[in-house]
Amino acid sequence: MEDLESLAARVPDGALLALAPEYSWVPMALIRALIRRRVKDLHLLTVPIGGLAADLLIGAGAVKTLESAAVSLGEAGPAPRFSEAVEGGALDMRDSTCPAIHTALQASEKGVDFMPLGGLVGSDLVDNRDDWKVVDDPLGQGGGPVVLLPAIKPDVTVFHSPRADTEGNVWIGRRRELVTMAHAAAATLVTVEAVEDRDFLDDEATAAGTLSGLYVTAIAVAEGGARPLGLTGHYERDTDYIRAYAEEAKTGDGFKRYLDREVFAETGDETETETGAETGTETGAGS
Amino acid sequence: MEDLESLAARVPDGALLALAPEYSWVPMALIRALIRRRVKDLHLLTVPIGGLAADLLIGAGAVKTLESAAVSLGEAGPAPRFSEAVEGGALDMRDSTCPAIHTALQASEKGVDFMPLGGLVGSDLVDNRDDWKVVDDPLGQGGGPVVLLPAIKPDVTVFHSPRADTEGNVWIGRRRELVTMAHAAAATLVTVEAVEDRDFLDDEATAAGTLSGLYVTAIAVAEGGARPLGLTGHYERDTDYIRAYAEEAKTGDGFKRYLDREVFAETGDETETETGAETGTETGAGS
Amino acid sequence: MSKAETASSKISPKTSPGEPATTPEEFIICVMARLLEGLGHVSVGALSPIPGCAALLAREVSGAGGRVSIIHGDANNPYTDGGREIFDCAGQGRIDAFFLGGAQIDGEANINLLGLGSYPKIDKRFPGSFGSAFMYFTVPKVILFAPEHSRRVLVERVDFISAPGTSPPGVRRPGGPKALVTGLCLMSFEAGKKRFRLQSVHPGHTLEEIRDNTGFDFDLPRGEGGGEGGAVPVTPEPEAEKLQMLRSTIAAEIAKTYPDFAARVFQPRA
Amino acid sequence: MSKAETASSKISPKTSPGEPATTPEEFIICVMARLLEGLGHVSVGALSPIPGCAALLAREVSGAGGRVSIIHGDANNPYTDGGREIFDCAGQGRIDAFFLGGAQIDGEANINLLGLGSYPKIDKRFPGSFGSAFMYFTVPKVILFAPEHSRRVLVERVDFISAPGTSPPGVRRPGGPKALVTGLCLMSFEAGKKRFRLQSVHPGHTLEEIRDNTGFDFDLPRGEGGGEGGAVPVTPEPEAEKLQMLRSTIAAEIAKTYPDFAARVFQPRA
Repeated sequence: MEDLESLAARVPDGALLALAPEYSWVPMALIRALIRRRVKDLHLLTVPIGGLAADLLIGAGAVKTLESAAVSLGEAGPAPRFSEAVEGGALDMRDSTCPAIHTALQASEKGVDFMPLGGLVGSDLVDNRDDWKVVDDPLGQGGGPVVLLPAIKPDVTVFHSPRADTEGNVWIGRRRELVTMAHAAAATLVTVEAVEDRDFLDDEATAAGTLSGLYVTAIAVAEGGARPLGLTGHYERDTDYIRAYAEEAKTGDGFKRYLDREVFAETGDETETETGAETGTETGAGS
Repeated sequence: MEDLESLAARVPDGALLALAPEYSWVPMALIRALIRRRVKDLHLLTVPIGGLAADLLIGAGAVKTLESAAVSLGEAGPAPRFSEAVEGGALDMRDSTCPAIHTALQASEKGVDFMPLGGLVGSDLVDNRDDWKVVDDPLGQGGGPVVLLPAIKPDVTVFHSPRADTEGNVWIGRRRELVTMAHAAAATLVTVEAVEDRDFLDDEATAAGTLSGLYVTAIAVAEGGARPLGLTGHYERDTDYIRAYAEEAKTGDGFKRYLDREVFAETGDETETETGAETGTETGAGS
Repeated sequence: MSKAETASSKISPKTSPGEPATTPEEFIICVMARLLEGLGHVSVGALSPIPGCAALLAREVSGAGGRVSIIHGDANNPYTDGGREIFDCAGQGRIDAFFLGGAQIDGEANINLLGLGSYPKIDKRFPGSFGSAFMYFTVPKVILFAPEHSRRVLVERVDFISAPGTSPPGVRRPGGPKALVTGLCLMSFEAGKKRFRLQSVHPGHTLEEIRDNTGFDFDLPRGEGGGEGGAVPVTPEPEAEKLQMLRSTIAAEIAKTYPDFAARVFQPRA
Repeated sequence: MSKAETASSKISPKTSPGEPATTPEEFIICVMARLLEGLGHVSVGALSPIPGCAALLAREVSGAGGRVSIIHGDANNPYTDGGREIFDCAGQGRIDAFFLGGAQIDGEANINLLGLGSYPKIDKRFPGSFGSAFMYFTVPKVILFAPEHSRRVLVERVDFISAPGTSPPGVRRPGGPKALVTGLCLMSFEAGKKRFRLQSVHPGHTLEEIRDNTGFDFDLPRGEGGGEGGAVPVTPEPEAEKLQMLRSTIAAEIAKTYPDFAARVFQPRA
């Protein structure tokens, strides 16, 4: 049986941690648990765009390297801790572009060292990425210059899902970036609203939106685990909360107050444990 | 409104035609319609394995070039028209291996000229494919030799599905090779058991297994359109029928009898039209 | 992907008697929509209600056959293959038009979404380049959108090229910038000359004002015979019929993705 | 991916009194299962009921933690990302064992699934190479399966290399052949020497018979001290307990994917 804190303990300091964008089921309760366990030196990869979770981890000093196509709080404006960290030179920043991140994960998914991607040539992003390589069409057919992106292999992919089944399979619906992220990663940790006593793969209708337990290392139940972000079909993004965060976190002091109140104070997430919501299962065959 | 014959008319002679394997919803009624319209000079791509449909097209003289990882009737044994055509030198054969076909379609899906794939080096397949190129790790990091596969862009992808919706979206369930095939192709033609008056994308549960009409050129209703092959949740593969075919098609004469009886005689597929089963819709935005 | 969505408040064109005045948002939407009519597939990125309305309006005006995709929402979102699909789709050549903003846009149509300063020493950081470095190359008609028309945004040279406006020969580039819509004017872009050309000035504004607020040099509209130095037209007012469509059908449609925006811009009159 | 699934009919080992005789299929399944015990993930290709049974039996014997995936069926099929997923999964290093057959297998473990003759002039065509050219490189423990042990199948040199048994230094190859199971014997493969080594001869057969029916030279079992030229052991009979498991639990499980096979091989006694 896993709970949030044991899941958080599975993310080692220094891990390359992959995180989906805000519309794609970010495991906020687990992020808070990571901050409580004072994870550090993370290489955070946003797939491809970061939001509140990235801003919290950065503000908490947990991130050493950030690879991202953008970090933003969406309609609530800029991500304040991210902006200040970059402007202060506190982050090893590896600026990227959305399809480059997807493509580099696909390279890991296929077990190859690199993948080519169109476009990009002439962007200052390319000049500033010494791991990207521009080559002349290696097929030798006059295709022109093309960028080769080295594979990105996350140590850990984390996400929150509406539901897992008792076989360790997880529903991902049409959020298929989660599939690529799990395939590419060495370990995948999932929080869910609930575990259902069935096998999603037994039914053709649910199988279509299921990530096999083959790729899932451990699961913990965390009701409301994506809050204050939204979870498709379950709850909406709490825009007022996020706007308030954006305002409060503009200063380091404000951010510290926020952390103390919303993350370290054992109210929100801890309550769930008391009500028995945070129980979990560990799947048999993680990788 | 499209029917089988108008769908068949959309596959020009000489087209690069992509066909899914037998477990993945092969549009047999459409294949028979193609043979009736005497399509010729096809460049047939099996994704990645061919079966009865490939054998019929080859036997009917419709195929000039065949790119495939294997052709077989499964438990019914070898594909007789395929074997004889290859042994007689009647096919321009481009032998491949399963993941190479998937990968080359992914290259088209991403709009790049090529993709790398592991393995393969030292297989005689590589020596006999002048379009494949073995290069030393182009990242220059000592990754060793790697095979670059040029993108395959089908002119037409065809498949059969249990259902489409009135918005032109098609259910593909977990048969996601159909997604890649449709993304990679210039046109995608789909036969379905039925059209449902709804929008699959409105419901998160069905959206997960849906190919958007964005990629679908035209749809025709063809009840039982995968028979004698199976269709998940609808009907089983008719193994007796296929065994009988394997026996009858061992000789050219036997195959001709089969074609006359099962394809050209206007009984099977035509009956569907008479009962009004073959009506169809054309989606607005093919590509 | 575009910045603050409020167009210059200076726009307050006249409307028919009895009709409420056209708002700046409505005006810009109609300018954009004209650029999209008849296209097969217009894709709209995240946080882009004004481009979203323009795309939906253009589809409505063009009749059947057009497709609009709006990512991240539930309505008008065809993507079921994960975050990469919109980029794959563009790479396949299936997206005819897309919108890009820019914290900075320069006279060669280079855009900067990343930050001010000398990279990696960033003085003022913006979110980042998003997918611009790919979409700008692959989508044939990219429309740049800069609600704030100022020398702060429209600069001589961007501090950081998130995506270049043009590419040298040999670089595969089916796509690129075709137009720039601002709160003051409409410009087109000529890749061969690497220069913007003013097409029209929005009502109530002047060429002088545009020159004063633009950090780069640009060409004037072509004259009658196609030569340089023609007169500067005024951007047409929204047609009454389109305005009506926008305020009814389109307002309802965009509310599925951007309820707050729809309520603010259209609701009082819908 | 393997060929005809009927093992040599010469195998008819004794069983405990009261138990039905072990069939050739059951014997081979138990030989294979021993090679798979304790592995994390065994993947089985299409049309492979015997490997499928072996994998399921090994999982049952090993207790919790093991995973068996059987493609194309509905049961034990974890793949929901299309036809490429099994190959991606292998490329990720998540498949520990896989089975390959071969119309021809040679002494260097090269396999030919494509045809006889001098390519592209094929005299006798087989289906094709399937995914062998990739799986053979990526799966650490590939078990070759040749029910028909003959000079027709086990040749000195294959006519066509669908997938090579070994690769030169510098070629990334985490996977490759580890064993060969035939109707007559069990062999291991030593990549460094590029040679098979006989491990045991099935009951009722002899080294002489194996030499007569093998087109390539192979090493004999190592002796006590690890040197060459040891005695040739007899392949052990299936343990009664495993046979019981196979005929009950595994028979029921494999019937979900291969009902005809299960009925033919297990049903009379289940």
